[in-house]
Amino acid sequence: MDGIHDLGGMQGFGEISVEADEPIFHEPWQATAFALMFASQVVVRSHNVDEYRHSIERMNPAHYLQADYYERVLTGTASLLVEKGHLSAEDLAARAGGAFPLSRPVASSPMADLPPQPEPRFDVGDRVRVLTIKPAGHVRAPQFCRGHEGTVLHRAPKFGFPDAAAHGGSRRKEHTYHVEFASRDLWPGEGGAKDSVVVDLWDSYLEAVKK
Amino acid sequence: MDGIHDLGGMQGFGEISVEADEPIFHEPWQATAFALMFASQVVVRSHNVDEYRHSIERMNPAHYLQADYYERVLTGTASLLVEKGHLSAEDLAARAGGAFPLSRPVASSPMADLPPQPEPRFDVGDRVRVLTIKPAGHVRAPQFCRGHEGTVLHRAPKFGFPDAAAHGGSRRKEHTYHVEFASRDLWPGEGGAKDSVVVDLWDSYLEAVKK
Amino acid sequence: MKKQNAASIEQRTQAVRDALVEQGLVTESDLATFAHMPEDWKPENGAAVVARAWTDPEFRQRLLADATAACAELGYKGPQGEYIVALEDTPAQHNVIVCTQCSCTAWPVLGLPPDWYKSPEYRARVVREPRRVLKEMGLDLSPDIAVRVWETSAETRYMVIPLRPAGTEGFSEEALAALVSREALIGVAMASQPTGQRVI
Amino acid sequence: MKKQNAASIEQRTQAVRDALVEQGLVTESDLATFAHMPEDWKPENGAAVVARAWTDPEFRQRLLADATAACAELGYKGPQGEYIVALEDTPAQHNVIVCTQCSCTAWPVLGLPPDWYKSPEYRARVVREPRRVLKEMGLDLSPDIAVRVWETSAETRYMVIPLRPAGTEGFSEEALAALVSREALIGVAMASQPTGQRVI
Repeated sequence: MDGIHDLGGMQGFGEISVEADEPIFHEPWQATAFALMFASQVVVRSHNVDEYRHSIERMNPAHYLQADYYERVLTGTASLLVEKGHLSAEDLAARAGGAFPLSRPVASSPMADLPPQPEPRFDVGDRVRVLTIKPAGHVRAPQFCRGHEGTVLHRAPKFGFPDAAAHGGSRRKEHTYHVEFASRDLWPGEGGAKDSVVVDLWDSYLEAVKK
Repeated sequence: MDGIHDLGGMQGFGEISVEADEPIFHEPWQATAFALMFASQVVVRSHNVDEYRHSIERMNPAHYLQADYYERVLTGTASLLVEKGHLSAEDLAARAGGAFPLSRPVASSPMADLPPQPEPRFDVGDRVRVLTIKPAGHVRAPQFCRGHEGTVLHRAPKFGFPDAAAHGGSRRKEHTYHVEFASRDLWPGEGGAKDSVVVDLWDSYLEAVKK
Repeated sequence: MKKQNAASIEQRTQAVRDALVEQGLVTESDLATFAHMPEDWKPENGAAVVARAWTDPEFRQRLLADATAACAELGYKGPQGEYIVALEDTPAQHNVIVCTQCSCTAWPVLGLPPDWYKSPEYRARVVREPRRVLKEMGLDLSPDIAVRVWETSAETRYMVIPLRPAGTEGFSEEALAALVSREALIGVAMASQPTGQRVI
Repeated sequence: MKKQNAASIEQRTQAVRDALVEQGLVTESDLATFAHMPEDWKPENGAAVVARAWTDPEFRQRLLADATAACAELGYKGPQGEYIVALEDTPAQHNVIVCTQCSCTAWPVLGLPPDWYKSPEYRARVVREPRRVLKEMGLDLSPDIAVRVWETSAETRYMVIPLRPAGTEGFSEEALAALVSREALIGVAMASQPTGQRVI
């Protein structure tokens, strides 16, 4: 989905502040939220990591941007626990003593129609182009690289295709590629001449560039 | 700027709720904010409307999304009054009795390098393409139509070119065009076959499509 | 932005007001004038324009050719009304207006825009999924009807001329205008059907 | 979302915890285990990997060829470390890591990511204006040095091998590791220069 989570290249954000000697967690509830996230996936087995990432993406955009990271973790986890029938939204709100904002529903047609690519189609050095797909569900090709051409630097092992895994599609694994894009091409007039962005992209997201 | 204000097509937003018999203003401060916005431009003559629109665009994105419309009006107005030297940020915070969040600064190179187009280059029926510019300042070609082709439905009179007006560029006026884009082209696989989006675009933002 | 430390919006508004007034940059009277100005801008103005167009073919022609001048004939002009274009619905085409980047509207004939028009929800969604948005808002359009979404990205300010409802033959302009809501002038609703009681 | 009506995040977290535990879906013990698990994941692990690579050419080769296995040699493996790739800085090329869409990180060698790495500011900006971001963070790179930004969009988890600082000849692995911060492993800082006092 072209959601608020897909932040790469959005302008208007300010300085980055680094906290010296930052603790693992600042507040006890953050450790609990992390543990609940983990337990929901590996103990309750309520959902997989792709569903979890997408659940966070489905948060109300205003909530997403103002929330602490672990508030996103908790909201994404709680939303799926409710959607999968383990918990009820009413019970959560009653226990919390106030509104419990959850993520919005999955889109009705969340996946782009991309044929599986069980065999790797690209080699190191190949020129590839990212498809200009705009699926309404989970997709891990950031908008900033869609439609752009890059060069394959490395072929990684096969990993589960996230769009399918997030939306109950048939299980499939595909190689991912580290594809290098010239910054000047992604951000005309801005990027340094020598600079580049390398994006890790599943085979299905790519097409060959005709030579 | 590719900022949070450029919302067209962003996914993840929920239902639209219409309030029956909505009043002009819900709260007295909203009427005051509106009056301050107006007075700053026509009485104080602190800034023009393009600077004003851009000032709102420069709000912290999380603040922008969670703010009431008139909070954006007030923040954009107050930021410019401070930037233009009419008010001081410290005085405002002291008077308000707490933090007074203002907009972030204008980018260092806010304008794309677009030659002025004093004469209209396009006619009704012409096919045009929106340039794939990505200026860091004020620009009124929404991202969703950049790079897309459309058809000129109407040529409007000349209006001040907003990018220049917002950034102290030399005054220039250009015709704008109502350009119709097929929804299927803007949103592949989603838009209705008969549907379209018409965007009102300054001459400088466009190039002719070779026939 | 640390929201918890921010002064309330009422306090912040008062701070700007006080600072400007104390420095003599604006007067209380200026602010009172501007705060009350929107009372003249209202959707009833646009509704009157539509009703006139429905009943006066020559006015309709003038409205379609130059809506700024036609609206001014009825006394409707002013800020954000410098270049108005009227969009006439047909049985084959429905028009709907948005401003995705801020919230531009033809103030003199539509009034200041309502909250829903200014919401991120409407601005983000209606250009991409207009039929779903309209359906949620109560307007379920046939796939046979083309939807044109008009993005107010420059200085043109639009108003929609909705289809005249059936069964309104002989209605007065006033009775017809009462059928045209702000939502109909933006294009997220049709003109209302006349109620059982015939108004003339 | 009406923020003013929402329960506090502490209350919401407790609500999920209580609901799961009361239904027997998870135990208190499970949650304690997972809450403490991140204590084993820390940037000191990545720093030890870097120090070993700086001092052991054969390990460096193994790290560049298969970082997952090389990190496991030192005992660093686990969730979010299933496929680690090490990015070696050179005098001509600087590497920096981001995850624009969420906040993926190589937990076993970098630890859970710090707040700045998870912030919208870093995620939005570093792919578009890496030099400005790095300069703001204290790292002003010469235009002669190419910057490669690595976006963690799939399952590869990256770590940067920064340049070994000059003047560290003969340093022990422990002393070298102390020069490598979490920020250096992500690529927003260089390895620290050794202080005046020589540590062996």
